[in-house]
Amino acid sequence: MRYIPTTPAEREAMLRAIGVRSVDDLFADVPASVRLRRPLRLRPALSDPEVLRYLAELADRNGHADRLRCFLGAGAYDHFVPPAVWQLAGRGEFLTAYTPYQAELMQGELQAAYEYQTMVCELLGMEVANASMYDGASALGEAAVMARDLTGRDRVVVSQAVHPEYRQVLRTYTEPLGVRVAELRPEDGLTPPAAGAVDGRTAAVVVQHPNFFGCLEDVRGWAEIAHRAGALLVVACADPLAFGLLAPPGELGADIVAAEGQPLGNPLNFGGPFLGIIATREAFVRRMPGRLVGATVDRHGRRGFVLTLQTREQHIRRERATSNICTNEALNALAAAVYLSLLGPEGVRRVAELCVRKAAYLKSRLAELPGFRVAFHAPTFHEFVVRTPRPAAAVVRGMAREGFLAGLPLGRFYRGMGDALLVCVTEVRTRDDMDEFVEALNRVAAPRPRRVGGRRR
Amino acid sequence: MRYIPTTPAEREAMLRAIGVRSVDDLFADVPASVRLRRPLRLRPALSDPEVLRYLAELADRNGHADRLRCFLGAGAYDHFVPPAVWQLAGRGEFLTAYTPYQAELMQGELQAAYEYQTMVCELLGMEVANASMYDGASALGEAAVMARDLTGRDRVVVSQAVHPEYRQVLRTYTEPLGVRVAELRPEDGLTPPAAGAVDGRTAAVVVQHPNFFGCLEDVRGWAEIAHRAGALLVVACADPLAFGLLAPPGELGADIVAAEGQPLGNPLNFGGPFLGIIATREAFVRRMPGRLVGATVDRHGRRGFVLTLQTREQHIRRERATSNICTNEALNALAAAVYLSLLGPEGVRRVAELCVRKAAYLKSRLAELPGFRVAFHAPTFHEFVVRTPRPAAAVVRGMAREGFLAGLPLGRFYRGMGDALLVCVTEVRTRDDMDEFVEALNRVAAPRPRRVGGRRR
Amino acid sequence: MTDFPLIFERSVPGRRGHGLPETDVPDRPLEELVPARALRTRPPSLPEVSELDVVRHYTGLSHRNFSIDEGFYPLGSCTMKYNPKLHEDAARLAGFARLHPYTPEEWAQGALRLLWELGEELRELAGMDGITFQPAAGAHGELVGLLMVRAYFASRGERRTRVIVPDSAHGTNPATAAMVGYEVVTVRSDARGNLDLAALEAVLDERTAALMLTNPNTLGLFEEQVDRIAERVHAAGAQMYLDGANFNAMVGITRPGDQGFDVMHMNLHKTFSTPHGGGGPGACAVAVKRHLEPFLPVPVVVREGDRYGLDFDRPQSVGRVRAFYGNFANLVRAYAYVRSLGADGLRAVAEHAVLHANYLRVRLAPHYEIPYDRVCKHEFVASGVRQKRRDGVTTKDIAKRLLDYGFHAPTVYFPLIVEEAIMIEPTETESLQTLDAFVEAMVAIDRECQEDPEKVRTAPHTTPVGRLDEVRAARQPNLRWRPEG
Amino acid sequence: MTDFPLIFERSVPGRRGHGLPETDVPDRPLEELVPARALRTRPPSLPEVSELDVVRHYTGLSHRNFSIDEGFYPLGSCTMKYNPKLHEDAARLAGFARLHPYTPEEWAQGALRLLWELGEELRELAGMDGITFQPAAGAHGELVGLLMVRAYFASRGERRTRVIVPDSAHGTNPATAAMVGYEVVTVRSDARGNLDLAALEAVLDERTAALMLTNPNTLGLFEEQVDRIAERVHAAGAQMYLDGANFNAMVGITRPGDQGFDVMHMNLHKTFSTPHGGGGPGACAVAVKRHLEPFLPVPVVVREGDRYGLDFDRPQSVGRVRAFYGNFANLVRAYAYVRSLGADGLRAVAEHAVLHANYLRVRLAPHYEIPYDRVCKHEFVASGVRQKRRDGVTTKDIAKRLLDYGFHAPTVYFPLIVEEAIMIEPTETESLQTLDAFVEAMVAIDRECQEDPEKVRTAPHTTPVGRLDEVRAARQPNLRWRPEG
Ligand SMILES: Cc1ncc(COP(=O)(O)O)c(C=O)c1O
Ligand SMILES: Cc1ncc(COP(=O)(O)O)c(C=O)c1O
Repeated sequence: MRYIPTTPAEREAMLRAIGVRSVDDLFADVPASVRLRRPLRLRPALSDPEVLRYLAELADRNGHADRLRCFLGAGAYDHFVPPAVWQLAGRGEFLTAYTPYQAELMQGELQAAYEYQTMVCELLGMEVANASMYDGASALGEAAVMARDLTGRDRVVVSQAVHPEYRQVLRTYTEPLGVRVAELRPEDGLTPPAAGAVDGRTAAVVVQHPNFFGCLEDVRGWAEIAHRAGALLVVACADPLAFGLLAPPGELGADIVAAEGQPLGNPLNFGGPFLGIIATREAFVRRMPGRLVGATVDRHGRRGFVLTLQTREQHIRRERATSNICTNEALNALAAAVYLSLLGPEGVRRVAELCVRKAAYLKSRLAELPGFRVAFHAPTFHEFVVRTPRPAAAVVRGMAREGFLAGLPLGRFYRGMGDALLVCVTEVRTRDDMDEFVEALNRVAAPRPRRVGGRRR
Repeated sequence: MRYIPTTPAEREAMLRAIGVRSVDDLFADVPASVRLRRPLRLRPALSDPEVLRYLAELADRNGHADRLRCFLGAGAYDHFVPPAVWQLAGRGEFLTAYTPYQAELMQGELQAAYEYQTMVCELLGMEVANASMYDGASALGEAAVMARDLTGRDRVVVSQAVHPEYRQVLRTYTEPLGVRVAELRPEDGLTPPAAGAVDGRTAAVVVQHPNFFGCLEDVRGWAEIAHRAGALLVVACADPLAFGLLAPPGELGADIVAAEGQPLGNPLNFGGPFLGIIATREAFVRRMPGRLVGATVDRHGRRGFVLTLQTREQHIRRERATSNICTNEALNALAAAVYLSLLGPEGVRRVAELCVRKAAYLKSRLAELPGFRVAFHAPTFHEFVVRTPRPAAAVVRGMAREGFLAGLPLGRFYRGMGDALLVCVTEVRTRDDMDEFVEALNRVAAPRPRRVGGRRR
Repeated sequence: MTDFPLIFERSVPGRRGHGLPETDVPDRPLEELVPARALRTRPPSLPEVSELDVVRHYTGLSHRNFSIDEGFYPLGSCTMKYNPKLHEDAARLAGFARLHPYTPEEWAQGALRLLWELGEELRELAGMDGITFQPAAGAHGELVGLLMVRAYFASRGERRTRVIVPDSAHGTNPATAAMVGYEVVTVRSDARGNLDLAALEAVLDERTAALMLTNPNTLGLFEEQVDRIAERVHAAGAQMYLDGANFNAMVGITRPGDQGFDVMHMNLHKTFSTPHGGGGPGACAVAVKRHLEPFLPVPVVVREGDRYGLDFDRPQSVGRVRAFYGNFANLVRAYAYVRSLGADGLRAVAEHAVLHANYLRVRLAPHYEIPYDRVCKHEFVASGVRQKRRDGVTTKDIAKRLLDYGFHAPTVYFPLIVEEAIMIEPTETESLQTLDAFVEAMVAIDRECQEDPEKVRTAPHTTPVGRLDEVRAARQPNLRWRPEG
Repeated sequence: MTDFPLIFERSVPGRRGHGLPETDVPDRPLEELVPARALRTRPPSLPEVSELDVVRHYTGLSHRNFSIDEGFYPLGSCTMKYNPKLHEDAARLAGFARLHPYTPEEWAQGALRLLWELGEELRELAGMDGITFQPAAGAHGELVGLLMVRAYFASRGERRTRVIVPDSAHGTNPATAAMVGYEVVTVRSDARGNLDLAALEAVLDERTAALMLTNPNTLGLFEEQVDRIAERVHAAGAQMYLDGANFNAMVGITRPGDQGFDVMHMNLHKTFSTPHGGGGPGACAVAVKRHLEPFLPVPVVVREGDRYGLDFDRPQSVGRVRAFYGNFANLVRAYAYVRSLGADGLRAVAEHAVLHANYLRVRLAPHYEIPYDRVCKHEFVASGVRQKRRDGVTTKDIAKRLLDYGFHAPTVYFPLIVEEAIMIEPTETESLQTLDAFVEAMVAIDRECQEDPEKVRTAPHTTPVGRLDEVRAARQPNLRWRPEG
């Protein structure tokens, strides 16, 4: 049998040692009524080359980012991943290890996590970060629960310029606990700080920065309002590379940051595994969810690392734990650490600056394209919304045939935005890519004579 | 500068420590007349994503074996390479090591080479094998030189059913040493043993088994003839997996085997790196070229491995060395060892049997295809020659458009074989592949009405 | 010996490790693009190192780790089986790894089909009707499962407030119940290691939303009365939730759906062999009976003819527990695994996992206490009480000493109901030779406990660092490096 | 401690490690296909192990190795620089790795274009006109080079029988000359470490086919009179061959073609950073001046417009030294390297390689004899004579002791003209911090030689095995494992 080393002779020897006659005897405790009395109805087993060939065929049917040039972001970003990242993170010693319960044997993973926590703190301007959460959206859900526990309040205010799927997750995590979630409508792509949105029952204000439309929010303004009301400011972020250039949330007054770490060296992977980041103030660390790695010493006084503050966690605290999280995304965090080590301060700034500059170039090109209009006025990072002369979903379909992933049609998430396309430009897009993108858009979506009357705005 | 860690400040510090003012001073010994006084005229440097993108574009222009179904062999074989092979052989510790001159630090590489030598001996039925040569063809060249040195004779007889490129290499290696090479014409795809071909000046008889046409030679017959004349029998082999099923050359009387190890877990790589194998009798070991790894003990009596019998080699013996070889194909040998470990005796037999059975199936299908004719009558391993109704080169071009690498047109190497196609079937080809191959061949090459008269044979 | 340096300690100002491009668009002053006050003023203190520094650092760290690829990992409840290398190549195919989650469906047919087919296979294995792959791990799956239970009762206008959990349950079970707002009621296990049926009956009532059961349970024992338990639970109008962490013991032998479970999660990083990555990522499927299907998270993968799609229009759905669709790369691996094994291979997995565990149990029984010494499933729980009482050596000491013998330790101090618990899960992919070597090590340590207990108490001795001070780590938390000055 | 097992010692009859398919074609008796007498009767004694056994075995062996990825490798003459990870991804692209060498040219345009472009880059770097990539390594390139020299003279009806080689030359130089049927004439080096011009002149005559020169030579010194040497050699009607193993010291600074060389080889696994693989595969280019072009091995890569092809029709060609076109996968790596660095980057390589070597030379000079203590190029040769005479510790002992400090040893006992030679090449990719740590180790060992010489003489102490008995290995050769019985 594939992957089972035991030979028939060994099987017999083991049965003898156990003192039973057959393997069936080992299942005598399974009530007859619940046994499966027929063979499983599964697809036939395949040999190794067949499995690989079939999977390669399936993979080949997908319009991945090496086939379609990717101007799609919206929470999953096509940044350049240096080949060293996964050649190192993918090493068997990391890949096939479990959670480092036996610290002395697992200093590699533990030290890497400690370094990762540091790098995340540095990038976000925060005091502590944990060793990983599932993804940005669930990290936001946990952040809201954390805010509730820290404040003892049960209302959360969230901007609609937060990623729609993150908002959905936020509700899923908080509503069973009796938290009420109120949403704030953005204006011209932004969530202008409004003192009236917050009161003495507000546990947290949640904004995303840069927000889902790519716009830079007034985080400082929200911090003041939230703090004045005794609430916490939770900042969500879908691409922490922004803070290679932008003032980090910690400096803007964020109490908790919930971010998506995929852009830090992790592949698109059709949406997962990604990397949940959660970071906060030191004072809040005992209410944090997830694993934390700390430095300590061994019996000879040498530096070493362990999982720590475990009394927050489910395996100790059970129903009183800060979260139920157990398995997390350690390997993705490791990849992020490798990525950030390779880039360094100059590299993250370079990536962020390239994103801003390139996105600005494309934005200005699209602003000039007949029938297209940049939707919002606020400064943006690497994404922006453009209004299209034909329904955005149709534009996207047409552009795919031209070899582009043109962006995300926002009609799917926002009423009245059927003609809105969220476009992303990262450092891997060249000027040629963008010029060809504009040409293709012009072919695919330019207002056609017969339609002009009805559609122009 | 990419890949140079030295910062400008460090550069200055080093210059100060050396006691010179500038890096230029370090090149004062280069005569002015030979200095390059202009910038290099090279293509502009590219960033990492640009290099990868450009190389991916180039790679994409190639009709590789995942795009065109491969029925092409002729010295390079598309066997299944279990993913574990290169995930292990490609580990940085192996990939970025040098030749194991410091044995105590390099037991990994050395032990693997010792195991590899053993596996090669087992597969070929030989007594000793070295740690690798460049490829099968150059191994054959070295084998012929070795035979000359062992016998003190200066004639080599080689069958024309030996791979034409191997024969070219054989000449290149032997002729400067005054060796005369005579070629034997095959009959019906075989080289029938002929005592008359060999005399008292013959150092070696060289046959390939299975031969270049895929046919099984009478190796035993040749061994008798060669040995009777005091000559050595050198057996070339382009795919040692044949000996998973076939009697190995050692059992058939070979004195030296020169084989191509690419089929043992190594990729096609457009022809290189491949893996040269050379194996011989124990008595001949001191005339072998290349590295040999031997077992020994350390000062505590523990088992360990070292490079040994180095007095054969260029770094000790210089112009009297058995060969000039230094860098070899150690990593490919390691991959072969991993491959053979995964397969085991049952696996190599399985692969060989699948090759034989599948090739036989396709042969019989082609025998029935109008206009086609199997060229030779001898039993074959995984290759055979088929006569095509149109020039084989044209058939191959047409088949590529149908998505197949149809085989090697032999007109390139043999006069009068413009309509001969060397076809290969390995274990990765499915019955569907073959049935579709036959259909496509029928479309591409079937005698067309307007041509039938002139072309049918 | 000096400490292995932190990557920050390798930093040199101005050193670079990347080959990123320069800008190729017209230069505009940055302030035109981003207002000055939104800009960062101080760069993050990330390490400034060369690519070679990074390669050496992480290669070095990898040598200070322990993994399946290096040795035996009998970590109970974690199913540390071999992770086939083929899966890595499969998951890294550009068509999967480079696929954006918002790629239009017609351009993601391969990925969607894979999800559909994997769903079919797992539903058959589970004996269930509906499935989602959204959760990222087992605990996340529990969350999805209980949210569905909650939504189910809400849809029926029932308000149930309690979830019953056995005292042997994994910590994620009660933690999850609490996250969904349930009160947790703990029920004890009986002397045979089964859930105590009478105790269960005593707490089952109309407030009970669900029983969360693990089967085989965390003692490695099959719940012999699972059919009767299901009957009682259903009679009380409650739902049966299976924590499927231990599914490895029963694939192809008995199906949770047939045992009476309404909803279960499968940790694909356990039974289905996706690598653990030093703590994750995992992957998880939650499978349900028909009546719970309307409540599955959005989106659900659907098929029409030979087109595959994502169904978002599910008004009763519990919503989402994460963005996108799940840990897809690991679903590719799980799919490869299921297809490599097929029906016979998967049944053989359960058979051999159980065979190997029982072999170890019997071999270790003379040396270590086995509190519930009956035929186990894929794992069993021994105890260090004998050594503790006799030699003053704790289970923790024994675990640490095992590291010196080249093995990872078993899971210790879990389940909580066994004193000095040593929970051993060998899996089906380990050889008899490895099992025997492990037995020898355990026997040798038992001898050391008697002859040289101090050696065991101060273990490990051969690891890169010695016994670490966990108390200090918790008392004086040092959770990040700080730049000097 | 027990020995690390051989893979054969892990073997268990009947165990399997592969997932190969079953046959899918109609079953026919095997004897119909292959005559019984051609069949194997006894299976080869290959190991019977599981995939997991194999993974553990080779992962374990990898942990008993030493590589650039782990630490400093100052192995003189070997240019152990960093091997960028990007190259690995590039070389493994299916379009390259899965490309059959006999793919019709119109379907191999990408590969051929890469070869063409790499050829253009290297010809410019070398200052040469023609190029081949056929040889698999440096020594193979020497063979090609001398074969071309021989063919050149043959084409002119000249019979020249001797090749001149300096006494400092690498062993492959005389070995190659002998393989091509030449008599080897050795010429000594002068007191400054240059080839002795007078000695050269004394042996140069009409029998001389070529001078094989290494520049910088194996002492790490630039041949200060290379222009005059070339003049004299050419005046004698002979050819100048450059062993380009040390090209790293001069890329972008001075070109062999401009120095007067007619033919050279480049070890792409040195200067152009393709990984050494524990002894290979390497890759090699041989570049020549116009007059030698007709003799290049077949085929030669050619371009017509934007079509690339292989030219086999070269009647004066020396033929072939291997099948197909060269170690293509490494040519992909070398191409990626050249394109990543460009003109400025490559010049910086030479500058920093030389800077680093001189820094080490100056730092070590107080502690170790430096026989030719002048500005060196990318490497320099120190000597252990002082330690040998003073402390009775050999260079070999010092090399072994370095292993305990976490470094690979330099090349020792080469070049042969330096007693107790210690040949140190740091390369441009190592940092100042690493160089300093190496100096510290060398200084510490010098101290140990004086204070505790026995410790050095019995080194290494921390490696997986201690000093190995090489004499026994050679006297009682054990070159393979044998199955028992
Ligand atoms: C019995 C049991 N339940 C639940 C879990 C939680 O699963 P995960 O770690 O995938 O979240 C585990 C894993 O450790 C487990 O063993
Ligand atoms: C100076 C010199 N010449 C020739 C060679 C031989 O090159 P290769 O090992 O690539 O055959 C070497 C490599 O060790 C060398 O250092």
